[in-house]
Amino acid sequence: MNVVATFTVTFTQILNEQGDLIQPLPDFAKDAETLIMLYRQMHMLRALDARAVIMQRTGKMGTYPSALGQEAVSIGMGAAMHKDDIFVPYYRDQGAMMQRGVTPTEILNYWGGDERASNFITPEAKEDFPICICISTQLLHAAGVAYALSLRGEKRAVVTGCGDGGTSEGDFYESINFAGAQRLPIVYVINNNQWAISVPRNKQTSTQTLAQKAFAGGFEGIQVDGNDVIAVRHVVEQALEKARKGGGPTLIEAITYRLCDHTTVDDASRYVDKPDLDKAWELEPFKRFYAYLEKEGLWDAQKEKALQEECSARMAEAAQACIHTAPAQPTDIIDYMYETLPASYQYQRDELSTAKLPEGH
Amino acid sequence: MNVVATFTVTFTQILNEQGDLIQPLPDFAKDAETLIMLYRQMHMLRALDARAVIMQRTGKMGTYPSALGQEAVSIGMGAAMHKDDIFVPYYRDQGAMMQRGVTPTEILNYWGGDERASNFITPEAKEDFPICICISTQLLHAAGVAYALSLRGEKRAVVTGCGDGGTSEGDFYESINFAGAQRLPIVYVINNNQWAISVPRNKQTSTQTLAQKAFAGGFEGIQVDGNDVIAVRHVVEQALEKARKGGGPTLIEAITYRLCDHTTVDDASRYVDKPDLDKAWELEPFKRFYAYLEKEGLWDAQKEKALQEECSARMAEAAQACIHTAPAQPTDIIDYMYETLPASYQYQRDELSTAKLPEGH
Amino acid sequence: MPTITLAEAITQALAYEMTADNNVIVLGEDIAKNGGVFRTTVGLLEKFGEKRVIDTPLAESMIAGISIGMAAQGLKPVAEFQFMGFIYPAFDQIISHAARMRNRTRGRLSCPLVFRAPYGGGIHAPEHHSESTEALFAHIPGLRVVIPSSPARAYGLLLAAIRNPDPVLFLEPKRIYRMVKQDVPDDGQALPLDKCFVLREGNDVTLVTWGASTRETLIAADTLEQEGVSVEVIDVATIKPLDMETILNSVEKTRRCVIIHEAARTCGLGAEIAAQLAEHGLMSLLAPVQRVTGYDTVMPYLKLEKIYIPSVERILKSVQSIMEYA
Amino acid sequence: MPTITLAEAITQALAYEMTADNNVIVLGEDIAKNGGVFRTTVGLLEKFGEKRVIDTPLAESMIAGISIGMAAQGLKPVAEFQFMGFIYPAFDQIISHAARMRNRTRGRLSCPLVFRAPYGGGIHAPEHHSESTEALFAHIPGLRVVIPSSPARAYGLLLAAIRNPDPVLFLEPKRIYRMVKQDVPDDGQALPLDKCFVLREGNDVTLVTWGASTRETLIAADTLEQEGVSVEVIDVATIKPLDMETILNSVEKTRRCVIIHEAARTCGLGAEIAAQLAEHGLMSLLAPVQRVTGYDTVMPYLKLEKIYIPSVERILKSVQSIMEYA
Ligand SMILES: Cc1ncc(C[n+]2csc(CCOP(=O)(O)OP(=O)(O)O)c2C)c(N)n1
Ligand SMILES: Cc1ncc(C[n+]2csc(CCOP(=O)(O)OP(=O)(O)O)c2C)c(N)n1
Ligand SMILES: [Mg+2]
Ligand SMILES: [Mg+2]
Repeated sequence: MNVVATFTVTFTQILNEQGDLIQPLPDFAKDAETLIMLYRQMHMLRALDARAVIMQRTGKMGTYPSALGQEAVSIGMGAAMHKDDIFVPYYRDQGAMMQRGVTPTEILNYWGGDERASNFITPEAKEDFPICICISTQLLHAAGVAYALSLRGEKRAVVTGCGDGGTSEGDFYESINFAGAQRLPIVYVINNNQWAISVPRNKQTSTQTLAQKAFAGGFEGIQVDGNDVIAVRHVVEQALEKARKGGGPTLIEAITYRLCDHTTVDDASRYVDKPDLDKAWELEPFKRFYAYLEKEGLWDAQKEKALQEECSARMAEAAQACIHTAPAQPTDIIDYMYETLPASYQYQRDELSTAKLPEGH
Repeated sequence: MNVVATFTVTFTQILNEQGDLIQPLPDFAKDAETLIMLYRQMHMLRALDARAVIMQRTGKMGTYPSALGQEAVSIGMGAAMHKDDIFVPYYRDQGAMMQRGVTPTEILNYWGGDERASNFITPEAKEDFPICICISTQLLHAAGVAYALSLRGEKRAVVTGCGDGGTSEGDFYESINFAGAQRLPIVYVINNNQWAISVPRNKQTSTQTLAQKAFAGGFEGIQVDGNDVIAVRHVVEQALEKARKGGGPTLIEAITYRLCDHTTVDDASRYVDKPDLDKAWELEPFKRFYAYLEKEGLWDAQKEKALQEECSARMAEAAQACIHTAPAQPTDIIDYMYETLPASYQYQRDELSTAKLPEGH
Repeated sequence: MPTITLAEAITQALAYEMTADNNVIVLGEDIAKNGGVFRTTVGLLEKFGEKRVIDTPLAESMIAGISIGMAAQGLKPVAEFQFMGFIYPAFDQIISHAARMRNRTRGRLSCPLVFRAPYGGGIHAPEHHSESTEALFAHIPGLRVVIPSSPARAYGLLLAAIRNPDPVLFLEPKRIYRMVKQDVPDDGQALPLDKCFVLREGNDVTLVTWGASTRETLIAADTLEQEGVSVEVIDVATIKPLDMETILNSVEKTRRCVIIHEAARTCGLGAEIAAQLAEHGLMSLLAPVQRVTGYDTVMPYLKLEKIYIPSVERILKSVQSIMEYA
Repeated sequence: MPTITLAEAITQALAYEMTADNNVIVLGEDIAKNGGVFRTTVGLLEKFGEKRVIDTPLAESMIAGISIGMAAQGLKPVAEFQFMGFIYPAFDQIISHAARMRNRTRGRLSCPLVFRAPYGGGIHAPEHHSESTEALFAHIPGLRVVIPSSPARAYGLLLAAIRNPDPVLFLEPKRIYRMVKQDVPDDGQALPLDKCFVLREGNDVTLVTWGASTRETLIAADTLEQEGVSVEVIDVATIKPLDMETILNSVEKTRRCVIIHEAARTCGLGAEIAAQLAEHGLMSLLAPVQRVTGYDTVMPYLKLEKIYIPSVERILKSVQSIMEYA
């Protein structure tokens, strides 16, 4: 019995929960503006989510999945990307989507039930994928995109991701296996927020880490503190560098906690224990970052208040824009099924063109 | 960056390619009769395959997947099982199926295109699954069976398997992940014969081993020399013991080589390099076992000849029985779709009951 | 006795049968601790324990595949897919294995299991949460496909489905999960799995439907009755196997038929019903067989979903147009 | 010019379009080095290299899923499923994503791709190698489903499929892969994707079919002609979208129709055609619309497969029975 192969999983944290540096800062984090921009984006995300939840409670929005507590994952990941990289998100990635140029109004319109919101108006996001509802199916699309980039010899990479629950799907595995086999320029970021709706991480899989699942795809899997935006951005940036240089895929498990209900139609108090939740609040990503910025003399309560107000105002505006978006046409529901509507469906379009918009419009 | 988890893959070989012991013998292998029985079963399998190929060439058989070169995997695995364990085979597991009591005639009838052959006549095999054509789908059935055993608190285990190619399917992963999560009594045996039809193992996945895929399911994955029947039986036996005791699943990668065409409708010379094939023949499982048995004074050329003749005769008999199996009834094709045929399909059964059997019967 | 909703009738049937038969187990995503995202499995974990009420990992092919293994071992799994839109990863396991195991083994192994899924649109949910692709499964030999449209039928049909020795796809019209309440005695009485239900008798036209569309169909029937058109309404309920006898008998009487379903029109189940009318009922038909259906497009997101779902107005228009034939 | 088989016409079309358009790539299991288990991709690896001719890992959902990503990037993947029986693990990717990406993004991203699969029975292959479940896909909005039945149509329709800006499922009737040879000029001429082909004109009855069943249908038509029945034969070819106009026009003339397909009867495509006849052609029909189809059971293993596949005899019997109506 010989040992023929050995694998290890590492964990990276830069800023601990007290806001102390426990690792040297990566270069980008030596720049005050960059740090503040990250913090700002985290606040924008929190404000967007808060606004969306209010809208939903008042009947102006469909089901909405907040990223409360997981802002450092989305924002660190989005910040690490180059403009010309391609993003293939999952449904809780609105933070990174905004960084990519998707507008808050589009995000609200999407969850408000308007397909037009995935026809992103920002040219920068035009190759990015829309929100994907079917868990982990997008990971295969991402691998296909990465294949196209590599076929054309472009120095670009793909970022994609899913939740802890998403790692149980066959498509997750088929994607990492293909990406490994073809050494594709792709980075998988797993938002391990400990819950898949009501199912806790440890019922999802008995693996010690989610990162080690990468070993089944034949490449590196690492853990990062998902409440530490500096660490997240750092490891994603490194993985992207590697990917663009032909070093193949990386899987990053970002460890965080879902501080909210799964979506606005969920009630997490049914299954999350209060003490666990309280503990998780102590680790959440804003507090430590604020503490660090404050220690560095970059931030204070007044700036915090101003930023919160700004974000809140920005999202109130977005909400207004969403509410006042002109209604779509009934014929829209058939006009985009095919590039050219087959003649045999024309009578259906004719019928739709006389349909009345439902009340509420 | 801390290391938080470490994993290793081991490789087990007991009898090397010269037929020398390089590890102490496991207990079962100290018994001469047991060894000879294993050797005999390997010969039966080789003879069955040879007969099936002849039948196919002469138009008396459908497509057939021979296990040439991989006899030690099937036979070692089958021998390790207890009678009341449950076997959920893949399509190249006819060796173990025979050990479980499925008759050679049934196997020939199955590949000859007769569903009745999966209604095993041997009571011992009555809980075993039939041959599964859809790659790796059976691995989920096996996990479900294991769940049932564990729910009822039975001290039984399940053996299932697939090929190297089969490890690329989502179902493979979903099965190991569930088995790991529930700590099920199940052993996965991967017949790594280096080819999935024409696709070589290294195009299937970039992992260093297939065994390490178990780490994505949260349990042990090991390699074994799949040309060493003693080693295969030994590691499967150990894994089954562990499983029956509640120790959870094990994945065993048995490394061997497909010395034949994928099936009788394939032509491996299109894609297998002759030198590689020649090299593989030197490692195949009979030669070393013969050498060992001979050194131990348990075997000689005369016994070999007699055994070969016996096996060949046995399979010729099975072929005759197959050819003379009474034809099935046309109504059989609808009578087993439901326990009770719904009234609305009765007219179809009536039509079938007047159908003429196709020529050749 | 308090009246219950369709959703509660599901829970009641599950609890009844789990008590009566130890082999019945339920499994799926979020069905144990959380009681299901539609609360249809609420209370089962507490009553029957986590070995029989299983929160599975998030993997639909797995849910179907392990159910097959369990069923072959004599358990009777009732597996939930969280929404019909997430059943497709399990499609292979359902149609290639669950539906075939009995035939493949000539009766040696079988799959006495139920796959449940909330189905249909109209609840303002995101994409993929509003699927009505029952026709896909109605094409598959070896399956049964059952769709209740009232609390009482949900209870009786689910009991029948669990007791059935073969695989049953049980689709629950989620739009009417809580729309109506009914007295549903918890008496363990199953309903037949091979019969349509005539919800209302009439002489001038037969409206054939199932699932949530029974609601709009019955409303349309009321309106038509006021206009002097006597309407027969049939709830197909078990769409595979299909009880055409009831439908043909009705159309022989009314000589006109409109089929209403929410699914996309092309190759929907309405086609099969109309085809059988063209084959076996041609001579009784006075008027073209019409279908009032979803469009050949995907269910739109919530802002436009009402445009997609067959409305009372569309049903009325269709009936009015064929009443012109006499 | 040497005549070629249907299988060779596939290869010829692939090679033509890969030469003409660098964005076309082919992928699948065993399609590169081995040239495909049916040899339909033979020679492409040598001509176009392993970046454009990809032997993928053994995973069908992956094959479909990566094709979607590639297509969204402007490539035109032509992905092969080794047999139609192995397409189901990819069902979710095909129907939930390939078919919807354009609609979901209101035209921003699209999926110009082709999914190819050999389909149908009758080649003495094992279980799952004989599927005819085209109707499942014909129900799915956003897809096109195309089935050639001659070398020339295989060539022209495959070119059209690859050039089509939306996803096309291209099903190749493997039973007739090598049955007929034809002159097929390699001229890059595509055929229309929205038209039935009238294979033979006649006045007394319309036989509607597609795929390998065109063979038995044409033989039956010959026999009938000798018996004095004038038969029109239509090869539907593109089954989604469905060119009912050609079929309705034909039935208006012949006033009788039999639909022939190998798939299981219930909810097969024959149902949709018959339903549209019941809706739009009712007044021209002299006789019930009949369907000669596979039974509502799975394709038997090879010993009994001939019993399942619609035979010339069954077609004749059906036509003879409806000729009695006048
Ligand atoms: C294929 C599929 N199955 C089920 C669902 C329903 N569903 C939506 S979110 C969710 C849980 C996902 O958990 P996780 O992957 O951990 O992501 P998180 O929501 O926690 O970010 C489930 C089961 C779905 N959307 N898609
Ligand atoms: C789901 C599915 N996809 C494709 C096939 C066609 N097929 C049959 S065997 C095979 C290769 C399998 O290779 P491997 O798993 O290594 O097993 P081996 O045949 O080498 O024992 C393929 C692609 C299939 N049977 N099932
Ligand atoms: Mg989660
Ligand atoms: Mg292999």
